[in-house]
Amino acid sequence: MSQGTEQISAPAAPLTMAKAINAALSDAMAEDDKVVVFGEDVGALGGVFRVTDGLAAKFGDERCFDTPLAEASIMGTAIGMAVYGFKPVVEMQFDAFAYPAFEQVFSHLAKMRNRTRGAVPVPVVVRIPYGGGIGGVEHHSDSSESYFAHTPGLHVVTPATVEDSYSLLREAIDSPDPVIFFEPKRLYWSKANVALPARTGRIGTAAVRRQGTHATLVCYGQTVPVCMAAAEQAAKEGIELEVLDLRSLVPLDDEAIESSVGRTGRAIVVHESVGFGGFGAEVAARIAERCFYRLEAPVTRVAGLDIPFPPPKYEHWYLPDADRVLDAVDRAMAAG
Amino acid sequence: MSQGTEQISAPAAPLTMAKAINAALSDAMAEDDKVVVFGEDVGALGGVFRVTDGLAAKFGDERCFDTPLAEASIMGTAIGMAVYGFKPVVEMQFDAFAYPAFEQVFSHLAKMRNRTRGAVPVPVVVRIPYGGGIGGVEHHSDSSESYFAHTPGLHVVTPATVEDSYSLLREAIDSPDPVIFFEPKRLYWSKANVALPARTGRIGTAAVRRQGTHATLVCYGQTVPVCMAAAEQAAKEGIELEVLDLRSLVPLDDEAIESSVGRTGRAIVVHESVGFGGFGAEVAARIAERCFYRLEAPVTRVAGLDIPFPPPKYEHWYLPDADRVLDAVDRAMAAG
Amino acid sequence: MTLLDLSARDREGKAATAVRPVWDSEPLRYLDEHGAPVEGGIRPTPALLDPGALLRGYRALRFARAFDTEATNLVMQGRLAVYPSCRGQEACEVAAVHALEEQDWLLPTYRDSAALVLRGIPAVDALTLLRGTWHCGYDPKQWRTMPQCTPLATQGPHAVGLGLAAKLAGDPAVALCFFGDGATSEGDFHEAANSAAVYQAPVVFLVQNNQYAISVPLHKQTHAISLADKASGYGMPGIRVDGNDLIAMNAVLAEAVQRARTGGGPTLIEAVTYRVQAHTNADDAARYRQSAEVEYWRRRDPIDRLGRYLTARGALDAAVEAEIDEECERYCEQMRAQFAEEPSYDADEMFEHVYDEMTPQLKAQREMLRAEEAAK
Amino acid sequence: MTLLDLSARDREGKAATAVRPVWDSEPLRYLDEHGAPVEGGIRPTPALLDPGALLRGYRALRFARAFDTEATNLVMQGRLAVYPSCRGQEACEVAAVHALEEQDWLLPTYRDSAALVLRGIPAVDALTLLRGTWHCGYDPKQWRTMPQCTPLATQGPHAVGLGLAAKLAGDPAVALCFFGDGATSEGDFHEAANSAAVYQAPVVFLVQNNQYAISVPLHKQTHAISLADKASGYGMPGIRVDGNDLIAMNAVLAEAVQRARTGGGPTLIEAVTYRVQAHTNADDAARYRQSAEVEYWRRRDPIDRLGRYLTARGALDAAVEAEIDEECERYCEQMRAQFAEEPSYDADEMFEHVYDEMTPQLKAQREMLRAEEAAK
Ligand SMILES: Cc1ncc(C[n+]2csc(CCOP(=O)(O)OP(=O)(O)O)c2C)c(N)n1
Ligand SMILES: Cc1ncc(C[n+]2csc(CCOP(=O)(O)OP(=O)(O)O)c2C)c(N)n1
Ligand SMILES: [Mg+2]
Ligand SMILES: [Mg+2]
Repeated sequence: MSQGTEQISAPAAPLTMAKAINAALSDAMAEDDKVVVFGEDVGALGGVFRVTDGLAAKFGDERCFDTPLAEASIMGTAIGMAVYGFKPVVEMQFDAFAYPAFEQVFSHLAKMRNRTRGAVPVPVVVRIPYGGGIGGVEHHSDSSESYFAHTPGLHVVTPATVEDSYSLLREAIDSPDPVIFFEPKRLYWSKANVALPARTGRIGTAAVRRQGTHATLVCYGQTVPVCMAAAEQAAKEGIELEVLDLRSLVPLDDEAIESSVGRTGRAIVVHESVGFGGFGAEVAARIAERCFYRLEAPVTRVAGLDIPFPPPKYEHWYLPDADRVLDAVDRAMAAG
Repeated sequence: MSQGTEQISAPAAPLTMAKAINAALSDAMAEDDKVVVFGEDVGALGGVFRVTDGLAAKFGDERCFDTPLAEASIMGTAIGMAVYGFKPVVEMQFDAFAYPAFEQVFSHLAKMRNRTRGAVPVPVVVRIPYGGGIGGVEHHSDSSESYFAHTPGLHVVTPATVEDSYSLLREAIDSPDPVIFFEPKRLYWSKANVALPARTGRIGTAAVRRQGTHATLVCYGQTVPVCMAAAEQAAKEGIELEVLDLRSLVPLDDEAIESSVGRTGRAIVVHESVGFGGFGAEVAARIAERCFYRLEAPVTRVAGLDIPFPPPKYEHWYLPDADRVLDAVDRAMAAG
Repeated sequence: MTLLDLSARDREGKAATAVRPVWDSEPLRYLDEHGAPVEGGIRPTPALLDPGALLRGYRALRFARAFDTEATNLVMQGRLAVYPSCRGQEACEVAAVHALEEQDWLLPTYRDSAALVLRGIPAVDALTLLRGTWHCGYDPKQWRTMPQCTPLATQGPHAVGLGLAAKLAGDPAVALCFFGDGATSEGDFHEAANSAAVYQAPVVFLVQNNQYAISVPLHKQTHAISLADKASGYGMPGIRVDGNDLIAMNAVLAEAVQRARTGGGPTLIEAVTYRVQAHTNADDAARYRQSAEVEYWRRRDPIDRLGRYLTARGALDAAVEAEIDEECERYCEQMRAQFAEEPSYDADEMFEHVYDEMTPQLKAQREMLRAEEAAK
Repeated sequence: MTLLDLSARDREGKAATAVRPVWDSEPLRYLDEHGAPVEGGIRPTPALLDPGALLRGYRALRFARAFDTEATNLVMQGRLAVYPSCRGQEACEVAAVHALEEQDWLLPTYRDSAALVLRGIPAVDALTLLRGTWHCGYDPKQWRTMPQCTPLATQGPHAVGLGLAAKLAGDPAVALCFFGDGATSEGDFHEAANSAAVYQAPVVFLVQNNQYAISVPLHKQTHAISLADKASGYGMPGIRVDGNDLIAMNAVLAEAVQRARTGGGPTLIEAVTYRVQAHTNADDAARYRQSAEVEYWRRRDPIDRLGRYLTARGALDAAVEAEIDEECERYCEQMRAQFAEEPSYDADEMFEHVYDEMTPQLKAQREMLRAEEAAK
């Protein structure tokens, strides 16, 4: 299942993450004509990040189309279409612009299967470009995964590598359950040499990106390259960090986490969204409970600050970087 | 600050929580004519739980009024009125019916002060009856506090006692910041002998409801009486549990938690909302990190199941009860 | 069909849909409050006035009333957790169900339990939500009927999705979506109506304007005189009809469904009716309305009205009434019997439908619960 | 004011507001595309045609264009993070600001930076959001101008709240809220408009229909011919006006503001205009529209149009133009100078405005950051 220690940005890379996601959509649409893509500006424009580029031209505007500007309606329309037998893949243009669709997600998308005793699954994929680091003005850099992960009935997935972005999206489209697919927008232009169609393992499985013995960095999405950089730096000082990319927040790969932290005895959970009440709290609490007797240091979290995402000129202070991760590693190494 | 070990339901009790909240609204409106109350059915009907009973009659329908059925608009109207200088107290009829207002909460209510460098505080109080245990059909028993607690800029408060329901609401209305005020609807009819106006301490302070030495039960809202019952039962077996009522989720009273768990060495976090990614994860993660060297057992959580809130006939299985808490206590006592 | 004065226009390539504004008109009707054809009323096609069809409609009205009354009894006996009655609104329930074919989708709210049983769903399954034994007790795909929707107006976008799906699939299926008057104030109503019009999706938006949203009267919900006025903003026909006049309801719905089915896009219908009971059994309507108002509307009862019309035409007599009485009584007896027994509940089921495949975390929680039960 | 043909009606005690449907009419205008009074156009009051006032309007248009052009330069030079241009829409910006008095509130979107500077806000403060130096750079209370709103239509309910507050306080203040055409599809637009009408709040909803929402053209946003048609559903006047005709814009806004101020409730105005530039500098409009379309609209430029009108009337000549040129150039030079310097940023500030009083947790995080900075 694991992808081993694939380089996150291979030097002479022909494929960006944005292109890999585009290929995943295109391949899924070609294979199954029930797959439809819609959202704001996904048609002629190809999306503000060009992720849906060319799909309308290739598959026609009944398979890939622009919607009116109404996120709740986009989400609800997807639900209705899924009930009818389609597999809608909808785009929320930016993280914060999924908020108007929350009622549809919480009250219907997440619950429809359960409400109907399994009679009505709603295999909708919701693509959400998320996170900061691109100099976006307010509302363009939120990380909202914690809201979704706390809502039973949803799968929550986020790739960190080009290969995973293709594979996890294909898995998401194949899934009979609704999947919230978080696209780390800062990594849209990261590149790798990837042979498509790639499949890197099921939703619900984490991947060790780098093996290590002293401590485990648990991360996902945008913080995976950050942790890789931190691990590389630490290695120079003789500290071998294991980097565990969760890939899937729900379901969570407890086994992979436990197995890694059980070995290293130290864990630092790293994510970009607000730390307080964030997804990292769940991971940290689980580790602290499940690995209690094997921990040599407190589980610490390196996360976004507990503030609204700051303006572009301030975001470098907000975003967890390798230095901040290494500070936490230092504290963990000093302990126990 | 602490309320000591006040009984949660005094036997010959003249005042219900619903009435205490009503009194808090009425007193605040009488003291400050900028306080206005609005929402769905809060006028002539007095709210579906009668919490706003009599306010329209007493203060006129410019101070307490029914709105059109539109939660985003209710929230946004409150924001606009607060900017103008009013102190709106709005009611979301049930937990799940606050979801349509999430964009207004996340993108504006929580952020307005920060966006404007402090120039525009928005002292809005959002009252949300929450939680299960009243036999409500779907969408009427959600606990959504974790979504709000993860959103910087909001205070999140929930009373567990009649006295606190009055006092915390007065504090919330006095606050220059937006406060999400969660009303444990199962406790609306709990009673206590309370002399009003009561003030039980600032937002941000927890209260020890029962002193104990063997383990700390950290709880809030609807699980406080559950933990009190568990503690009473445990006491019969010689186990003295400390019951810490958080009262305020944001800001969180780290000191009170640390001081209690530091003493007892064991912590069980108890809440009703979905456990996974829930607020208890934050509390548990903090305890595990901050009290690492003083813990004699893993911090465990007793929370709602990771499922959509079940139908009335099933909810007794979902809701954390004293037995489930005591099972966790047993595990904690067995450890270490 | 030339039932309605739809002034066709085509400008800038738009489909011709918008109609004259309706806010200055009385609701469309065929029968006056005494059950006589009203002067200047609509002129339904002969098929819509066929006595056999109308008698079928009358039976359905009576059946709906009997069901609603029995459900009200059941809630008082503690057999249901809560019950929102549709008493007085039966013509809307019946007309909606009768307007649909099997392949069409119905999107009911919590108040439309009568529509569920009219569509054929067994009462125990239809009332599962309100009984509290599960969220939805029937298979929505089998009945082409979505689960009853509680979060107001959120079913609107689902109707758009179902309609759009049918359109894309080339199926002649239509989605008919119920709303209350209060729900029209919600953003989801607007987004759904607007999107449906843009997609020209085969959707019928049927607003039962029963004058109240719990305690809030219509004039606090809209400043317009008619809810159907919203239609022109979406570029779709908007019809205001007497919701207590089954003949008018049938006519208006037949046209709207036909238009949707044949590619003519969505229609917004405001059915003017009245919620005779309190919001639910838990509500106390005396707090916010006068009994004189209720009396006014009781005189406009949809069943009496059609009954008098059919009696005057010789299509209904005491013998038929007695037959219907008996049918209804048999059905209600059966309901009582079915609800007398408490079904058994399986805690495991709570975990089974959250995902297609149970997560390891849910399996662990199921085990915890099993252990707890075993320890009891 | 008898500018518009408002057919007053009063039925069932409702305030008289609804007007004739506008979808079958051309937008209201005074000037044709060549700057000559159009036949059958509106008949503004003499005050609205006062040459002095119009010259002031012309100056403001020129100033708005200069500001917009300079901001566009600044973004190309990397001085702004992003800039959504209002080129071609200046008449809307100017008319809106000129219609308001000091106590009135303006609710701008990200596209309305020109309105901010027209209201008097210094350019550096107005462009703070787009420069990325803070979210909002001016004091909204000082300027009675809310922060520019990005989540579409969410400012609508704020306008309702401000208007309702003014009404309850007995103040004669009005809230004027900008929207784009795309934003009218959002639920918040609907909820705001409907609530404002119910409350009869003093709000003016001004939709700049610039034909696009990023790449999505109007016909994918609505199936109605006019966005103003939505007004009748809310029971408020709906006006469709030529948004590139300052005289018509002034007239329509003066009336709507006056109605709001005197207790007549809200108005919905659709200003038909065009977004001449791409959505922002980051957008590539060639992907979704033809240059011929842009050319068509350039010929309807709001500045040229009023300029020709004033020139023909002798109120504008080369000397005045030169004077305006110079004024604009001075302003832009000042802007360039102000933006040449990078301000300094204080990381501490991120923590200072989250709450009135910093929480212990935020204090700890501020300390962490200070320590990190110190270690660098
Ligand atoms: C989003 C949302 N907000 C609030 C409620 C609570 N609620 C349930 S029914 C109701 C009134 C609905 O009125 P209307 O739409 O007229 O339908 P009716 O009950 O009259 O059939 C309210 C406010 C809800 N169910 N959903
Ligand atoms: C709720 C929300 N959804 C999506 C977006 C992303 N977005 C920003 S501008 C825009 C187009 C808006 O079009 P319109 O309302 O016509 O205004 P214009 O930009 O033309 O002035 C979109 C989709 C957003 N800002 N907010
Ligand atoms: Mg109603
Ligand atoms: Mg636009």
